[in-house]
Amino acid sequence: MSVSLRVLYFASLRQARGVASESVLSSATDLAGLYRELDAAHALRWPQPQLRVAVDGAFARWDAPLREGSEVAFIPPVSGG
Amino acid sequence: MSVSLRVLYFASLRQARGVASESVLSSATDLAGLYRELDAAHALRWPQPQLRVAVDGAFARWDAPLREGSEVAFIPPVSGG
Amino acid sequence: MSGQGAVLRFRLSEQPLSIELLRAPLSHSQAGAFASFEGWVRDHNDGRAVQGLHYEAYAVLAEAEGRRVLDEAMSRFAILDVRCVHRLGDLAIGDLAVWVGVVAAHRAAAFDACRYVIDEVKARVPIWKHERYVGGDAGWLHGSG
Amino acid sequence: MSGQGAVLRFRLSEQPLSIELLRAPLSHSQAGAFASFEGWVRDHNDGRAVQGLHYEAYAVLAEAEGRRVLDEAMSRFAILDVRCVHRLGDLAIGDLAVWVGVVAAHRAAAFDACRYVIDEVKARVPIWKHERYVGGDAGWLHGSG
Repeated sequence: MSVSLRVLYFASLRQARGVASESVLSSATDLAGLYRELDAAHALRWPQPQLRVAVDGAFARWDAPLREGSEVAFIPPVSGG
Repeated sequence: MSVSLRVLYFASLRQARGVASESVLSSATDLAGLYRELDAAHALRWPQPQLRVAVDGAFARWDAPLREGSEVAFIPPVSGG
Repeated sequence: MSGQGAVLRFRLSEQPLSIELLRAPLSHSQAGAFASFEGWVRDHNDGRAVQGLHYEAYAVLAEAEGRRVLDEAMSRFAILDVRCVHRLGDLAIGDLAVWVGVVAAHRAAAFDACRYVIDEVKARVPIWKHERYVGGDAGWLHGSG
Repeated sequence: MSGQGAVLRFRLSEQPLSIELLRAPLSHSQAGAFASFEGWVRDHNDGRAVQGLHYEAYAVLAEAEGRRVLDEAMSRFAILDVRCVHRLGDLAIGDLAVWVGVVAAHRAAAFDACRYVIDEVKARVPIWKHERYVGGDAGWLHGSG
């Protein structure tokens, strides 16, 4: 059973993926699994423990299940200020 | 042998003395002695250990001798800022 | 969700910042102390000559997380108010990238809160810096502070 | 005597201060961090309602001691520059009484130096505050900071 999602990429993750966002159909069981799929497909380069993940504009846990129609963002280490 | 000096008063010391400065003829041997004389004469109210003393615009030691023609200032605890 | 009602203490701005406008809402008759911090674009970083830079954000999350930081500052320190604005887009050397302003009755709380806010914003708010170097190359920075 | 050549980092001012003019000399292409502190006249002190106040200084010594504080800050912290101006004369609620500005490559030194300067100025520089209270009485303050 797979779930359709919007995935957002920022900064060097966006550079690695080549797009700022994409629609993804995933059968992963949680957000960590989703990242593994996308990293395997596109060589995103960042080890997952160095990233944070957000769903629909709020930080989430990597073991949270995928929600149909949600917006998932992978957050590389920030560098504002 | 006495020495003539200019003495400056600030803030509540000035208020206690009633003048901002005065000419003084003193036979004290050091600045601490000068303050004792003036406190005895005018009830300046501040215990000497709570004050600092300056001569000619620079902080000085209480045991420094009086210098003819110098300007002596008694400095109550400051409250700028 | 941010728990601060109508006051928007944290903002992102695509436009250059005016210190005067940033300060205006912080005047306060009970305030004896105002502490502020500004991050300016430096002409060098890690020994490389910088020509200019660009900030991008995950805006919806950056705003939520920025407001959370300022709410934390309001509850942890004895301050009257605090604001922070972060620039996005293209910036040149000397431009103001981030501004934090804090008012308090006394200075210790103002300093502590100001430092807390800039430290947390730099550590937690999803904003990224892209530097262009003299010589033509460029790159994203990631979390070295 | 102050060891800082031509730059007058510390000043007393009988005139109201303009933040913009105070900041101007501190812009610096190597500066990534600007920290500033402002002391404002509060409407209360120690539970009493304040109407206004007056600062007096032993000017020649205040200037020498203020410059000594700023020289110390320059040598103790990794900063690019620092300035401080203190008002004298009559001030009203909300008026700026003292301003400290510091530029540095990085923020930790800017914060540390800014705090050092205001702490030392308040402790050492011969300036005194005279407060007028609502109700008519008034008095000199002495060293409670």
